[in-house]
Amino acid sequence: MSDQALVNQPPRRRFAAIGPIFRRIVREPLGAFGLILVVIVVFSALFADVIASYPPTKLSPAERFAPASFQHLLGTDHLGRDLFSRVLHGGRIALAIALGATGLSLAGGILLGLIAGYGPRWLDNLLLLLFDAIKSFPTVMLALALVTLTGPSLLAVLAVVVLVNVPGYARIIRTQTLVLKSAEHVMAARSMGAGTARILAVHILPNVIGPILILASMDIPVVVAIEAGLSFLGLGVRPPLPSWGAILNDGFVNIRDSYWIVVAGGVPIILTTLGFTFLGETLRDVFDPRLKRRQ
Amino acid sequence: MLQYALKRLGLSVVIVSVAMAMLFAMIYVIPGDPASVALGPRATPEMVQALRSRMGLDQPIWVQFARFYFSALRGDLGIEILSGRPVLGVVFEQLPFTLALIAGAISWSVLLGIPLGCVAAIRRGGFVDRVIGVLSVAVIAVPSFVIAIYSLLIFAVALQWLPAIGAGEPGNLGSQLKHLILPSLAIGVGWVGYIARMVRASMLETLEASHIRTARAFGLPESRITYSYALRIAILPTITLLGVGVGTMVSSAVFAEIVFARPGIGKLVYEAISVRNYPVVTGAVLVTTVFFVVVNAFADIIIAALDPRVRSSFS
Amino acid sequence: MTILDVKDLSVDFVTETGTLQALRKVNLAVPANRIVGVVGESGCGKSTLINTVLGLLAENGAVTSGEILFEGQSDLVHLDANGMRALRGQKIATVFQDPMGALNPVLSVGRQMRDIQYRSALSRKEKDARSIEMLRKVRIPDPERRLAQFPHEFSGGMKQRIAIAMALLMQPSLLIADEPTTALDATLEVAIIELLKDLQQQIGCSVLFISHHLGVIAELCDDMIVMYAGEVVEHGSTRDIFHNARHPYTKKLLACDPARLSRREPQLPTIPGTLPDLRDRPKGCIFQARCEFTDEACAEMPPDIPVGGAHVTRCWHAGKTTGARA
Amino acid sequence: MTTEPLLAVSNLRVRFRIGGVISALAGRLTEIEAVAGVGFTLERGQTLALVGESGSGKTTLARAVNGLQPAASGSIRFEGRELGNFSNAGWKSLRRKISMMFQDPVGSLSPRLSVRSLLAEPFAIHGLSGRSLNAEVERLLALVGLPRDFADRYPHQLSGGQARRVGVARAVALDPVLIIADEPTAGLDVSIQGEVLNLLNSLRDRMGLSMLIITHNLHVVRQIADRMAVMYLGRFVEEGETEAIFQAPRHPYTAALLSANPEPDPDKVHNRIALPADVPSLLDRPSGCEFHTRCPFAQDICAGQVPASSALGTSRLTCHFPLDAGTRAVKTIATT
Repeated sequence: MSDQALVNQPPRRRFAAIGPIFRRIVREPLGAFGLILVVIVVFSALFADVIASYPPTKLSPAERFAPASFQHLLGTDHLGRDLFSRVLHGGRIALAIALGATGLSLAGGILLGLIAGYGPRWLDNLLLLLFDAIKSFPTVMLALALVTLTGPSLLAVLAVVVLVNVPGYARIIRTQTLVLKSAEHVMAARSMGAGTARILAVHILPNVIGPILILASMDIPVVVAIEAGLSFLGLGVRPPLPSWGAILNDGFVNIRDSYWIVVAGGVPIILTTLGFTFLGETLRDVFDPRLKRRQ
Repeated sequence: MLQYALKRLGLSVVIVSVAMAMLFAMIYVIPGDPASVALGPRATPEMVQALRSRMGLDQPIWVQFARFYFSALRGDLGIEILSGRPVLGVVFEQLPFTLALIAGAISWSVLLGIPLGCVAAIRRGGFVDRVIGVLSVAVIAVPSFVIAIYSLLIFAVALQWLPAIGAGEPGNLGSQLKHLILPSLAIGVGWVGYIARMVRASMLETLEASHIRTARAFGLPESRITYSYALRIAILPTITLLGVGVGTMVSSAVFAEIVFARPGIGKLVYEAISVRNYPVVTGAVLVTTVFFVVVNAFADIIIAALDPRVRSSFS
Repeated sequence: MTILDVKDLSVDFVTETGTLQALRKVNLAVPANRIVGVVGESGCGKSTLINTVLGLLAENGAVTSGEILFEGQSDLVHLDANGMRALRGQKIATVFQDPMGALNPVLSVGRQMRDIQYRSALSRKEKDARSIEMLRKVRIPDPERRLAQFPHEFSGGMKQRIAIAMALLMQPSLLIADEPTTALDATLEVAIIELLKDLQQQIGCSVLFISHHLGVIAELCDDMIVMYAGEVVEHGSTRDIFHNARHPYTKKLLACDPARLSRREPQLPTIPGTLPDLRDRPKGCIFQARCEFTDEACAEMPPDIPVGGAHVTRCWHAGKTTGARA
Repeated sequence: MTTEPLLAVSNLRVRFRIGGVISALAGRLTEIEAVAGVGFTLERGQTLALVGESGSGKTTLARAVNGLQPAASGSIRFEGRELGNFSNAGWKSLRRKISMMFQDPVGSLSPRLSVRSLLAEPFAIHGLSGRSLNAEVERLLALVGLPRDFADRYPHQLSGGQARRVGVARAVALDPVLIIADEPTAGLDVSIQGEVLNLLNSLRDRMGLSMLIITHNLHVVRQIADRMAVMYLGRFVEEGETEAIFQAPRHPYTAALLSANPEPDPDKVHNRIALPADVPSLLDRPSGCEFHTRCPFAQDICAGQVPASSALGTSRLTCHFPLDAGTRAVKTIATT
């Protein structure tokens, strides 16, 4: 049956143009919803300076704890800073960290995964042991330990996120590489005399990179959550800088009388993580439905 | 089977050792040594030097590591800087609170997640499946500390249905359980989603297997196929997932303990940081790491015991 | 009596690229106590045929016409799920191709054989005794002990024997065997064939045996059916078809089998051309694009033309093709 | 050069490690011998078929000849040179001369590469991109009878037969002297099998290739191979000219394999040599003649003494009691 269906198919490129993929994402209600949220978040982060009417760190002691109003769309915090503008600027930091950390962990994960999967057995075992060891630290505990030494900083957050994410990607790449290493098309390339670099670049990497990119896109909300969480604990962004986690912390301290601060800090986190997750899920279903099982 | 269990536990010992080496390397590599961190910026060089030699920091690195490693094996994680009590005792005092929290979270996720996943798999493609699907994704996406803060705001501050802070009166089980509801739900709700999705996916995969087709071809009732032929296989990945999940739950517990002002390891470490009580931080990290590694080993061993394929390959 | 009578059966699949006509006006009959072989190359619709008979069509598939009569009465196409389930395993049993995956990996063989007898009032002990007797019949050594074992503890050939034992456990009147020997080595293959032949005579059931291996069909089957692109192009007794094939496709297929050649040939026969696209089925004869007899008549779909006895072929030129070897 | 055969393999052994450190400490067998002392020669222009049931070691043997699987001991000489002595550069040039085709027609093509890139790859690997690659691709497609526009297809858009043709085209791209083909017709319908065999036969004649064919399909062997070797548990039990073996198999295992082939003739009376029991495990090789546990003609000596390899006519075989020439499948034994 399926064989037959393939036989008479006209030649078609595996990755069609962006257009049809976009249409398929939008056709799914969740995908469309996710896409809209992501566009809003990215847009407001990019143009934070233009949209916001106040600088995010400007103090105005006269307006402390002001509820939402036309002057201050989301109200003000305990120092009288405009929460709307802090939220917009906080989005910049959240996205920058998310993209940067995900990109770095991807690069590291792919490299180590290929080495572990295609390299000698002892190196594979050693790397696996390292991955397992890193994975055995609870993320936040590791972050707490690191920050105790370095003091709170964005760099520390970045380092923790990359450190805990690399093993996950590397393991997936390694498993796939191991499977492909003995696959017939790779054996065929070896039998033709292809070198290691060629085999990795032409015959293995293109076949493992798709799924990992989709998985990474689904990790963006996780990184947003880690950054916000660490900033909430006061371990990430340093005080004057706006961060959603820091806003949440400001609000948490005053939760009994100024509820709008936690709302201002938390809602963007929820919208961002939901948006990226819904979009990522839809992307995965469109590109590679088999991946669903690996979750 | 026994051989597998021993092998798996042996591996755990190796993993913990490597993790300890990494922790040690981190302390060693990062500028700013523990002694000056502990004493704070106002310490004089003489004070730092004194503490350094008391902590053994003037020894060669491998001597330091060997000392660190072997004293940890004996259960000696050092002395708490402020009170002078052994770190292990301080950590173990807080551990039960965190364990209760995690146990609560696991209960939520298993009791809600497995049935929801089954229902979604059986009604696949239907309205119920879609609703469960969207809700699962949503609760997975939203970070647990945001859920913690908002549930505190809604149920404890605004509605005042449940207590906001603390772990309940000692000795009063009812009060303790009441105090456990919100924080454990905040940690566990995401895992309800994870488990539901995992059970659904692995149910669907198992239902497609050719032995299920055989069972259908023999006219077995659909209920028997679902619950005794498919679920038995589909449930196995859940155990692995929960094993791995315990690590994330420990992280979430840090937030839950701070938000709900509950005693526990997370709160202990968080407070230790502000006074630079470094031995407590390392001790707590080690204890939670060991806990996580052991839980994972047991998850694997349980799976091996439940799956005859694995069971007999090691007998 | 005819155990299975398929009349005018058509099945469509709805796919993303259009409706795929998997079976077109399929007619076939399995008489009592006979072994009927179904032969055809990949994409001919063998699997769809079995799944339709068993009521296990995929969700995107549907019967668009025809009926499937079982033991002369129940129309399997319109039977509800419960009625179908009452037949499966009891009256109609199946052995599938893949012996590795056909058994549940986490349940013991004994448990699975006991479960099949769930409708019987026998005690657990009696059920096990029947299982043991059946395992002995399929020549599993030491069946009492092996009942407690799990599928992975058996070799591939043994698993296929167990699958056969399970299928025959309830003394079905029809056994459907879907390429049961394809995954096995040649020496195991002949052993399974001989076993099937033996058991069929002992139990007295009918067998619908699907295979792409002409030799296996010739050795095992009384009657045979040749399928091409979702149609039964020829059916008759095995002897009729092997000695006097009338459909051009059958002739070509038989000629292609290297097993017929007793010496090395410089040029092996082939069937030029490809299968038609089943989403855009040609009007008229399904084989016209690859056939040397094609003329205007072939633009219309041929009926099933009797060519002597029970031998029937779906070809306008059945008269011309006689004797001529492709 | 003239006296040296193209390929000479002697006493080749390939071992696989199984189990880990713990089983080694427990004193359990940690190695299996998948190829256990095989020797043969292949002349230029000749085709040798390796035949055997699954697990007989035929694929491992083929991979060892091509250096994809390291040999534990023994010698492989290609064009008179010992493979073990080859430098890296030597290996690379060797891979131009020996090309290999793998079992799965579609799976042995890299899924993300177009047919054009697949066919151009051998040239790229061996630094021959100076030639007009497009012209080469078109030449190769024409050679295996595929239309030009197939160059832009991807493997998943090919049928099994078409993918196999692409595999053949790639295998002959650099004018090799030896082609190793692992189950070249497996999974293909009979009408397609014929096409592939015709293609291989005609290319062999035109290009003067030698071929080493691995298959379990005896009919394929008869249509393509000059000589055949029957493998059992990693050893040759019988080797000789294909037609001679088909006419009169001398080893009982060969005879059993040949008789286990159902023929497309409903009136054929089969005198089968049925083989009781399963193939023994490589972990637990039988004593003496390793076939004695399943051999219908086994006698006491077979279990106790390893038969020597002996020459009979054009064949070599290892058996204490070879079947008489001319009498094929003399005895019929009930399976029970």
